[in-house]
Amino acid sequence: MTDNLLEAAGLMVHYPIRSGMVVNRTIGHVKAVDGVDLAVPRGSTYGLVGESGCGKSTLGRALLRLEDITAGTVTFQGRDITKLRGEELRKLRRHAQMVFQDPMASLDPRQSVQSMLTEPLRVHGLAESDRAEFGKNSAKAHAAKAASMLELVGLPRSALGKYPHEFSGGQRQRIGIARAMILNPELVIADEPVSALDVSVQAQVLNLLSDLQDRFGLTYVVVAHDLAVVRHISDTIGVMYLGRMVEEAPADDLYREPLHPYTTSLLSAIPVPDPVVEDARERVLLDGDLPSPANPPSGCRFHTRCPWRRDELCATEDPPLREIAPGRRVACHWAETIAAGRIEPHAAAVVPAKDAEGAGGSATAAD
Amino acid sequence: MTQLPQDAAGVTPTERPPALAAAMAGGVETDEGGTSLWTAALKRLVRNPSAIVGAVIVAAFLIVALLAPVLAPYRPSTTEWANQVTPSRLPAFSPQHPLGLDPFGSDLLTQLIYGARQSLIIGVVSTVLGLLGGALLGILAGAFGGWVDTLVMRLVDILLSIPSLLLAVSVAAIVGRRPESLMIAIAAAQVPVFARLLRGSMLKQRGQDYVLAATSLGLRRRSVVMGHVFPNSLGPVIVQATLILATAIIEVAALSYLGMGSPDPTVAEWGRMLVKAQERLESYPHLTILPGLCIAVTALGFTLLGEALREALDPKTRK
Amino acid sequence: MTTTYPGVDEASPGSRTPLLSVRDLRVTFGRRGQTGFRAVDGVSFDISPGEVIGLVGESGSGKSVTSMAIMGLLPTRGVRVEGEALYDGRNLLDLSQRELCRVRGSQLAMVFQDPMSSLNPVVTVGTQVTEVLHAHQKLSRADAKAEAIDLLRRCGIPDPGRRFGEYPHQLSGGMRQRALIATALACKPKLLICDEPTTALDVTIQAQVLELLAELVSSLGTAMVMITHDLGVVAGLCDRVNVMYAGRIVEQAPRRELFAHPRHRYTEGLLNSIPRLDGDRDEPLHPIPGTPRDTIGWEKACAFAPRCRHATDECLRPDLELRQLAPHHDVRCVHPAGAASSGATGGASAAGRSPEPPKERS
Amino acid sequence: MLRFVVRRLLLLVPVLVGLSVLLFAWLRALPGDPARALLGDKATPEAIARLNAQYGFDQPLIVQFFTYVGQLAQGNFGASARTGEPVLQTFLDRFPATVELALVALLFAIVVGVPLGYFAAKRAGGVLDLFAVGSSLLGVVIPVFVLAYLLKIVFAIGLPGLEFLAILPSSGRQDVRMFATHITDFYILDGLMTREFDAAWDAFKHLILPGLALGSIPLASITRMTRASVLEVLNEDYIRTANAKGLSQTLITWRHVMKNAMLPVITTIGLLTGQLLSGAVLTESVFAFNGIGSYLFEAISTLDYAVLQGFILFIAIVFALVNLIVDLLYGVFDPRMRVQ
Repeated sequence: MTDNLLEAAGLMVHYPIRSGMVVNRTIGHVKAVDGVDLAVPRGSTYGLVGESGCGKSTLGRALLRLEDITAGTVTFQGRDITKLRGEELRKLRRHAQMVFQDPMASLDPRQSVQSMLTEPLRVHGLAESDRAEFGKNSAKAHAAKAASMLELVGLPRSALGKYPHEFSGGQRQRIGIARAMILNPELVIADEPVSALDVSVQAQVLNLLSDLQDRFGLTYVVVAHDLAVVRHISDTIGVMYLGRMVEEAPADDLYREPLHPYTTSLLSAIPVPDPVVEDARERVLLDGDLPSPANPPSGCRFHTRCPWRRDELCATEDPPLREIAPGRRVACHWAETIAAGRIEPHAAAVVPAKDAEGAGGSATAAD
Repeated sequence: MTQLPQDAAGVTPTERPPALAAAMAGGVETDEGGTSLWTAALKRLVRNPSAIVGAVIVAAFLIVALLAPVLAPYRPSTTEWANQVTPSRLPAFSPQHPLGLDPFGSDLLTQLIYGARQSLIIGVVSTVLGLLGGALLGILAGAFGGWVDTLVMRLVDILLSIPSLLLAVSVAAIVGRRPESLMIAIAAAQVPVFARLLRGSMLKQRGQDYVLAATSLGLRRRSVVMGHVFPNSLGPVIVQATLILATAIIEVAALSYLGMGSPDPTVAEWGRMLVKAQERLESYPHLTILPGLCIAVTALGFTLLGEALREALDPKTRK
Repeated sequence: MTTTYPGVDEASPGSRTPLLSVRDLRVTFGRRGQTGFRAVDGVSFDISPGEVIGLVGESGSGKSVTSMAIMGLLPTRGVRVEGEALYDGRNLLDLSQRELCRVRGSQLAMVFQDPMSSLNPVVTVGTQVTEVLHAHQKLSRADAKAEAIDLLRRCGIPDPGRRFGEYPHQLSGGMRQRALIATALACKPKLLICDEPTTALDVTIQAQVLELLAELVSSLGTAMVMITHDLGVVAGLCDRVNVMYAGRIVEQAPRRELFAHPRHRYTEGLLNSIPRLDGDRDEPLHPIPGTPRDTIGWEKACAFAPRCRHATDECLRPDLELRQLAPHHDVRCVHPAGAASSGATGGASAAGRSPEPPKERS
Repeated sequence: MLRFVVRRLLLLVPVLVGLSVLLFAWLRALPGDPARALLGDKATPEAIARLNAQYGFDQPLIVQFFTYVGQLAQGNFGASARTGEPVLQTFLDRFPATVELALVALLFAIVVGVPLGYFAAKRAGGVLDLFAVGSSLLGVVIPVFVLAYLLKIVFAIGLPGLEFLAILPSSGRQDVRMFATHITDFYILDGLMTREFDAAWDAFKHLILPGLALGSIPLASITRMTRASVLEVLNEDYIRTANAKGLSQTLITWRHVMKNAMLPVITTIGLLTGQLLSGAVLTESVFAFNGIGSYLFEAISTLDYAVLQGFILFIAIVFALVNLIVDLLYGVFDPRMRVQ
């Protein structure tokens, strides 16, 4: 807890639902993010996972003040940035940047790569650390920095004169990354950085992100729905469900021992590209669909779909996110009891393994 | 600066065998390029036959309009041959007057050529005025938002519910019968159209990720709007402006028909010529047909060009 | 270092008469007079009754176009389809529109990727199920309704009686995909083609839908072609897997064989480039360089050569053939993985990781 | 449903308030003093004084405005400078004629435009498409009064040598020798209701030429909108689904293509109201057709501003009501838009 670059406490983002033909009235709120605490140590990667509608992207944008914050605080570099406005907020952008999901949509289609990369420099100037190499702020220095940044993300210098539509998805994402990194920020929030890319290209971008992190000592918050991707790149993972953080754990522990029933179901739903594993594992299937974030269920938000649901507490008490082991936080009344194996999931939710005896068992055991 | 490991760089695998590299040179992406979206749209445009037809008509129209003093055999609106015209009789075509005379005793060919000039002036001026007015309202609404937006857009809605011809008539009534009143009237009728279009287009762009990206880069709001939102919203406006040039030419004719045109009956203006000739339609149909044809062909040219532009600029047709 | 699995569940594909036999399928897009773009370039495969096969590839590999060509769903203008798709002794590609209508929906059915846009928004869910029943079976209105409600129930839609009269926008994404599956299976087709059926869905919903599909096809004895970019989906579901690249099948193998011994460099590369949930986090990813766009035409060389770490000048062979490297395991590659000639395989073979099933509590 | 209608009607209130502000500003902006502008040049001093008193044009502006709005609210849209008749009464008397004409024009446009647009889209790029797009452009680029004149010359008056084509009446709503009974002032409907079928037929014949001329405006829009919309729907995933189900082409066309493709066309028809009414001004004058269009035409030519002012107000209300009906219709066709 000593050196957290970014912290959030009780963060809420509610969108008003408006209705009415003559006068718009607010008739309710979509509670996209509804009370989230998190801390991101300097130089680490924090992964946010969850399914669509869980509020992970909204949270990512709210951390950068790109969403209006309803309640709670965001602290960046030890400073409360929740209330920053105007110039001060703009200056903050030098230090905290964003990489977007859809590289086509997030690049202005009428802007050349050169103009795209130098635009942040024109606004904020070269970073202090770059002055030595590129000299004083000038169009020439900016262009030189842009070219070197482009090289760093693995694109040829000739790309400077081109336009977004002339690149493939992976190349566009590299441009998006170059744009985010050109100011030498400390924090980069990446919202689904690879989900729009082809499978064979995803790894290139993931490796690029890791390499840049090592090189510049960056701090990342990576938002993604693909738990395998998040697990690969993150040190700590937060699992979100309906605007809440339901579990937070070091990346290795989360897969080895998920504590929240939702995490368990999520893990078991993700297909693994290995028939042996696939055939040998037992699945937990969730009931039905995600409830509406405008009208979340009472008590534990997950209780309507939870295979471990109990009659006591679940529907009535809202479980707090509590630390039950070092570095492991979970929002479930029964986490310890479930971990100890004293509560079983409802039978209907469990799909037995194809190879009950584990045909591949001998093979896997050999490793 | 050193390069990252080749995995991350990705594009070029380390060492490629020579023959393979040579084979790839043709098939794999080359370094040419740098075509902006405008250039790409232009390329699509020249491949569209109806765009070519439209462009040729528009170009011919522009040439005739701009070079009218050179092309026309006589000066416009001269009634020096009025003595040859009687209420029941117009002189036939002659070498001096290849298309004959109009009912006021002017040379018809000259009048038609100068009519192009008149149409161009009215069309361009009214479109530019309408565009400026609409852009002002649209940006006002888009920039301030809130109740200003509501107020402006409600006003625009009301104006849109009045047919443009009537709007033009109402404005012309205020301006009075002056030579420029037609332009002002037609421009005024286009203001709400442009305002609605530009605001809608800007609103759509404002929701795009790249605008969020620009904000997240720390750009000032003004730079975000003027540097990103506005240029990207222009496509539909350009299309509309082209189409409105066609509408303006037709609307001038309609306003002339309603008696709203210039007070001078001999002025070389297609709509007016058409209307004035209608009483002689049965005996001298060419007096109606020729200016009618000029209007229709010019309007067709701008419409074809506008529709082709719409297709070329449509993001859906981009690959 | 590698492990072999006994081929118990891998019935040899040639042992039965295939239900559908695709031979040298080619699809070319382009206007007359221009050199067209060949999206599918000589694809051949067989499906036996009741078998589940996978068609795996990235965007642009031609996997979707293959399925659309078989179903006769490609537009007639600007597209040329050649080759054969033999079903029940007839070439599906030669059928008239009328004959095609009789086969589609009753013998062959299809489930599409996007359940949001694949259902007609202005027609009730019920009608969209019953219309396929009416088209292929003589059923009274009441019988069709009863049958449709039963179908919806079997596809896991709660309260099917009410859902029958509702419109697609009133259903969630998962429910819509279930409704689409219900329409596809309404006439108990012999073959179901699923084109990325779960890509638009969340993982937990994807798991539900995949489970449903697996259950339905095995109970109905329907054969299934699963088209996907997700190797994970294929791993748990398919008997045999075809990997496609740039319009051709580059590797064909039974599922366990394929994942245990990927022979084509592309397959191997794919497996090494995706982070695995159960993998070692410190193991770096080994991406395939370049993008699917960087390709040479098959008529000149191996289309994957520009991105392949093992490419040599020998790869410049026109129209490389599929070679059988092991029983039922065909590969279109000059330097297949696992062969003696290529020692340096970039370090990470499939066995480099330790597959470890998630901890089960029971 | 009822709540929706009431809400939409309530929404008309701010529109009318805004419009009356605009109209008031317009009246004040007219050259000369407003009483003279409204009454025309030949007005007597007494008449001007009377109008000044009625509208309070000698009072402060804000009082004037409220007096004006008060007059409008009482249904007093003013009186024609030419005839002295109350504007609203004249509109109401003549409105059925224009509605009848507009409906015939619209019917023609829909019956011709929708199939034309559909087949153009089905064979996009083909000869039929070229024809459809071309002819729809003609409706845009030929001024409607020119087309009206051409039709009148050919089919009513007769060109030399082509007299046999001139088989339709050239003007009016009905032959004056008909002595038909009029109940609703929709002449065709009247004829059918009173079983005077010859009267109905005659009224219809009078509607053909103006209907064709006026119909050219919506025909262009409807053809193009149908074409664009069908093209878009044909590319939708659900059409592919329908094909994959093995449904017949007829079923796909009607249930899947047209049901969706007609939605934007319905909206277009609502928005065409304004264009139809201003087209009616031009068409009715050519055919001496006794509707509000020809009334307005006379008013414009004689600078009868009271009529113009009343007409604008009237049209705005009609426009709003037509679009309300269109929106309700939309709910019938599109379940997503249905009001709960």
